[in-house]
Amino acid sequence: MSLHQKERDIIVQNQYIDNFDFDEVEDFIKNASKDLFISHKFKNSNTTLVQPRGGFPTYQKQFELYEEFEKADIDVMPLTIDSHTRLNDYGSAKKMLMLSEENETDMLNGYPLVNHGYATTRKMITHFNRPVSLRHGTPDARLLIETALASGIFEIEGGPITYLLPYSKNFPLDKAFLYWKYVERVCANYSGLNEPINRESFGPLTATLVPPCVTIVIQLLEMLLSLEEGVKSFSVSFSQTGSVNQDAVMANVIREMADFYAKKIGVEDATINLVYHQWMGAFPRNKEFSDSLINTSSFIASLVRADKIIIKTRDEAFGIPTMQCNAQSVANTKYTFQMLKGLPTITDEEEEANLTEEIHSIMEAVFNDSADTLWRKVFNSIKNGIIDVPFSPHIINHNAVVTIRDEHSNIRVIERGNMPISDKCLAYEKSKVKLSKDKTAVINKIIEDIGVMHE
Amino acid sequence: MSLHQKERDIIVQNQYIDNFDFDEVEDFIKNASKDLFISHKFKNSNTTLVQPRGGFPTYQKQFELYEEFEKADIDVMPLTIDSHTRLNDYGSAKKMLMLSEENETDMLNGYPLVNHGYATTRKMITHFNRPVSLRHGTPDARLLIETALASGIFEIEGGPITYLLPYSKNFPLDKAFLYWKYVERVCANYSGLNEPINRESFGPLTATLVPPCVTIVIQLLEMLLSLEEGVKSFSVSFSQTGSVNQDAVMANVIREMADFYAKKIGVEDATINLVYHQWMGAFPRNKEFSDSLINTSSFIASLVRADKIIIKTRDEAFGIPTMQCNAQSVANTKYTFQMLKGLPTITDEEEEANLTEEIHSIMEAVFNDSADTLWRKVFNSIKNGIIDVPFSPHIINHNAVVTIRDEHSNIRVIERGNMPISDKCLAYEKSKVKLSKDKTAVINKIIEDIGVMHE
Amino acid sequence: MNKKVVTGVVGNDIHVVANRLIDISLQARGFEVFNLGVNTYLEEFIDAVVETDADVLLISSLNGEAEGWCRELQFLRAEYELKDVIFMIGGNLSVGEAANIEEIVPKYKSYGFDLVFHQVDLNIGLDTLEEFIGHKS
Amino acid sequence: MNKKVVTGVVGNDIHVVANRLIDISLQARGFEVFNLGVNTYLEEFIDAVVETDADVLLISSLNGEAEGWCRELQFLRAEYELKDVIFMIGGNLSVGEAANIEEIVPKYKSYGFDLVFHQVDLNIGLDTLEEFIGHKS
Ligand code: B12
Ligand code: B12
Repeated sequence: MSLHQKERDIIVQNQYIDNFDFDEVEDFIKNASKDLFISHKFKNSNTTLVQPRGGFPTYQKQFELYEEFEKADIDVMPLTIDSHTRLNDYGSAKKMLMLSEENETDMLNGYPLVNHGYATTRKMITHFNRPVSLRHGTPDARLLIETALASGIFEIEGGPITYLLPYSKNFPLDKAFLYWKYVERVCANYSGLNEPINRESFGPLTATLVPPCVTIVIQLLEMLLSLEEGVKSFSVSFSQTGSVNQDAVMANVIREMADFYAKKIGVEDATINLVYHQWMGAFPRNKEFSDSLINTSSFIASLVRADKIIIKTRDEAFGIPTMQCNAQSVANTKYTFQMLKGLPTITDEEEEANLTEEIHSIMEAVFNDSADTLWRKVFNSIKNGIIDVPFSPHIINHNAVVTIRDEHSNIRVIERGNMPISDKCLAYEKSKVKLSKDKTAVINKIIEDIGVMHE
Repeated sequence: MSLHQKERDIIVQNQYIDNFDFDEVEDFIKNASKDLFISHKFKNSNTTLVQPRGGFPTYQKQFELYEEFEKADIDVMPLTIDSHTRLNDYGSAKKMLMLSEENETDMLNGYPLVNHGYATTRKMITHFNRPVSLRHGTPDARLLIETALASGIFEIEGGPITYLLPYSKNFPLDKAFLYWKYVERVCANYSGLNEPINRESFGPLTATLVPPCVTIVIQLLEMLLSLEEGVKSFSVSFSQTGSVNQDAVMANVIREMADFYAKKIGVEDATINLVYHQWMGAFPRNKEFSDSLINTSSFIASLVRADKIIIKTRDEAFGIPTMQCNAQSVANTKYTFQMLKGLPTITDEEEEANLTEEIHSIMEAVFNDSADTLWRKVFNSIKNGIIDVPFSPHIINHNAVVTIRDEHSNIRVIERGNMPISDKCLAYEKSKVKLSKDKTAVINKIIEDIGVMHE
Repeated sequence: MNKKVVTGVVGNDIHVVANRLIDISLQARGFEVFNLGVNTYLEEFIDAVVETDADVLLISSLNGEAEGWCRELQFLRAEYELKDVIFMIGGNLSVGEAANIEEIVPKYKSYGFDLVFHQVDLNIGLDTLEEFIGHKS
Repeated sequence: MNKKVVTGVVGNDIHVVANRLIDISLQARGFEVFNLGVNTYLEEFIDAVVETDADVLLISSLNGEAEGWCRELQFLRAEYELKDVIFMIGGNLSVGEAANIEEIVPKYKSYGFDLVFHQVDLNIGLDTLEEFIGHKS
């Protein structure tokens, strides 16, 4: 038995799950309906697929949510996991699930997948027969992903960097890399049986003034770590920046760079898709304006020809949306995509060249790190600030990069910290902003920039 | 006394109005606040101005509407006139106004400006101190426009073609040209006193599959007829076509052509602005989707850098909107414009060249007509189908042009009728559509194309 | 023999698009069509029905004016003895958004219409018309 | 002498943006700030207040978890004899959209908070804090 299989056997020996029949799971995946695979759907559609967020504790309520979504003709169903499960605390999840079932109030902020188990969950997934995307934020997602795949969930979001730097204060980053390596391998192993399993990175990160070069570098690195293990279908993503042009520039560059770096490590047979997140930062408190913002995001997703969009709701500033509100958002977005026609192609050579150069500089510095494996090189690069995510709550993050919006709302780097972008590129970025010398003026500008979508 | 002044004196001798003091009016305009002039506002703003539609019978209700609009920080106030006034039937308007005042129900579908008179109306206009745009649809608008200008309404929408071909079945077109000539001259006369009076053409026409070349030719001709009389501030307009790219192409070409033809008749000192109408065709019956459509229109207006947008409401498919619904639309659009940043510039050389060529061909044919004045040339050109507006209800219209949408929803000419566009241009347009040989299939496609924004 | 239909848009209403589609659709369904177009007054409709010996009068109204124009229909119908003609109206039959949407159909029926369609798709209306004709004969 | 404030985000909440702004704003207003950052448990807050002899404890909560974490505050407050410390909380204090928005402030006051701000802008909160301090001294 391989080391990997040994690890698998240990992981699934858990008092909270019944039993795990790997042969049966393999059989299920081999014969599963193609409609469950987003990789298949990507291949056969030429519009932007629509995916909301959503997870409820009980089977019943999750089923009702899916019914609502089905009525709105959703393309990709979400399964959001509760936070106890994310911390591998299946005991609390179990207790809260029982309370939720008894009292008909939600005592969990998501679906406790491990506790429900794959036999049960698979019934729901196959019933609706649409692709499901797993959203969690778990550093050690090994058991969770085994359960998801066995349930018929063939898209797994996250990654060692994107699910850690925005979501955690002190979970050890090196451990996250290893746990995710396991996830990639499981996904890769299953990918030969039927359509490939899709992995998706979480490009929004902290959704707060993250410069395009940082987002894209992290997307590329998570992609490479995944392809290295044999994954054949991968989605890179980013969220609305606040400038239409910067979104277009990012889309063009990320597509080109994904191709370039996949080839660079010798992978030619993987499919890379682009996912666009509707505005992930602070929302306006006026729900009408939130609708406008959401629709504007959809328009941009169409303009940049994203393969999938992940949507928000008009309740974003207030709290977790109701099922109906969520389904309404799906319907609105589908309507917009359907009626929005004759989209022009946008390119901006100067901006694209600058961004490309920044990305190559950072990627080169990562590859030049002296460590032996890619994940260790990336680990070191984060630790020493070669990769630096603004507003990350994680203690390992360097926090030296400073960004600000220019007059067209493009996010610009004004302090590079340890990020190895060239003097020329930095000068280009800085040339776009008229910066006050006064430090409080700069701080006020940053506060304003965070609230850029407020009414 | 000039012939023109004699005509003016006759027009204002009307049993429904008290008296008309031209000296007082001149004085008022000379000293009027610059904020009442949209020509002034255009000069001093660098965003797209927002204007809704709206008119109620009583002074009180119109005032309340303006209060609602003011709260939404509207840029340009509308004054929509009732249909009795449009037909110069001031007697019925008076009766219905009285009934509306007594019963507090609206017995008119707009504001009967002539009956209210300029002394009263001016109070309201100067109170709010924002530019007001007059929307009517009247072939003989001479008294109406005298009253509007005297009230402080310094933007007059309409024109002999654009207010006739979509709005009338059999009003004589030649008379309309003469009545509008009067309007242009009054506007021109007042334009030297303070900021210029703005005239605006109604580009949407029937809002149903009108090809870009027809819209633009008509815009140019109404502009020329106006500039000929001395108007110094003119707005050309068009409405959302259904294809983002076609909108961008139209915006680029109309701007260029307006410049070109103004110069051609020797006018160099007039300011031409561009107005964009949100989708003017059939709306979806789902109000959420209407909101999405409206927001999408706003996005396009920003993309094409329109100087002003005329907006719709979520109630469009149902009936005349409430004040609140209307004001909400203003607020939403203002929010979208404010947060939408970093807009790229869109150009499409091939499409622009084709459209330009079509326009020059038609304009040339109009100019080559043997009549002595421009308005007579235009009259003849409409009569013989050189200019042909699809779905016009007017008996003079030729109705031989057939248009259809291509796969990107661009409106394409497939039958040119008498429209003198070259074989080359027609071939270009037809090359874009895969047309079925079957006649009912074509009809079904046209029906589908009219309902292109339906859910 | 083909059934004859007189159609048009009532009052000062100039919304012509539906009218063009109605013309095409009626013909496609095998009716003989007399289309008076937009901006047609009730008397003109009645004259045309008498003159053509029509089986159906199909009125459209989009701009909300219909109520003002159609109140006298019952009276004209009696006067001209048009008992066997099917009177039909459709489009947008109220000004503004109808507060009491259930009242619209009964109201127009009381004016003398046999078939009333407020914000109903044309094809549904024409299907119903054909059914109605079937029942009558 | 500058007033001392201990601040941070309570529970498993990792929304850090407001926390960074609070840090900057408090300093700009002349407070001495001890920022424990995100993902801080109630006991850690109390420890820090005792250790630094703080005048104010300013807790943020954005992800809706606050209620679960703050019920024991009254108890801790008594145990550590923190009568004179101002306890303040703000952010998004309910899960989902609060059905009974008026009940939120009284509820948190009953847990032992002096100042409670649900979906209220930071600057309004800090203005109120300064006023409150003014009244006390
Ligand atoms: C295009 C349009 C115009 C164009 C018309 C061009 C032309 N000559 O045809 C222009 C811009 C010129 C115009 C002008 C006006 N319009 Co207009 N217009 C519209 C709009 C956007 C679409 C109409 C359309 O063509 N639809 C496509 C066709 C195919 O659909 P349809 O007309 O709805 O018909 C369908 C059904 O109703 C049905 N149907 C129709 N007749 C019948 C009959 C039967 C028996 C059956 C079964 C079914 C049926 O079949 C059709 C297909 O399903 C509508 C709003 C909307 N619906 O989105 C407003 C609308 C009809 N207009 C309106 C108004 C008020 C006006 C104006 C008075 C506005 C103004 N102040 O300037 C003017 C003046 C018109 C006049 N004198 O009548 C109002 C009517 C308000 C009301 N009922 O309360 C509407 C609803 C807009 C609004 N919300 O304010 N308009
Ligand atoms: C950006 C964001 C994220 C980023 C956070 C990055 C980071 N590390 O900071 C990411 C994408 C990682 C994220 C993750 C999650 N998020 Co989040 N997130 C947001 C979002 C969009 C903006 C938050 C923000 O930065 N605002 C800008 C700052 C400046 O404003 P603010 O935080 O609102 O604070 C203001 C006031 O509240 C006030 N304030 C704050 N504290 C205090 C204290 C006092 C005393 C006073 C007076 C005022 C005050 O001052 C600030 C300025 O005015 C909000 C929704 C929104 N508001 O639009 C959701 C939101 C807060 N997130 C939410 C959720 C549920 C989550 C997740 C659990 C989602 C998931 N299932 O993955 C995770 C996990 C997080 C965890 N473990 O806690 C929910 C909370 C739901 C609820 N309360 O019912 C929200 C409301 C979204 C929603 N509608 O579902 N999120």
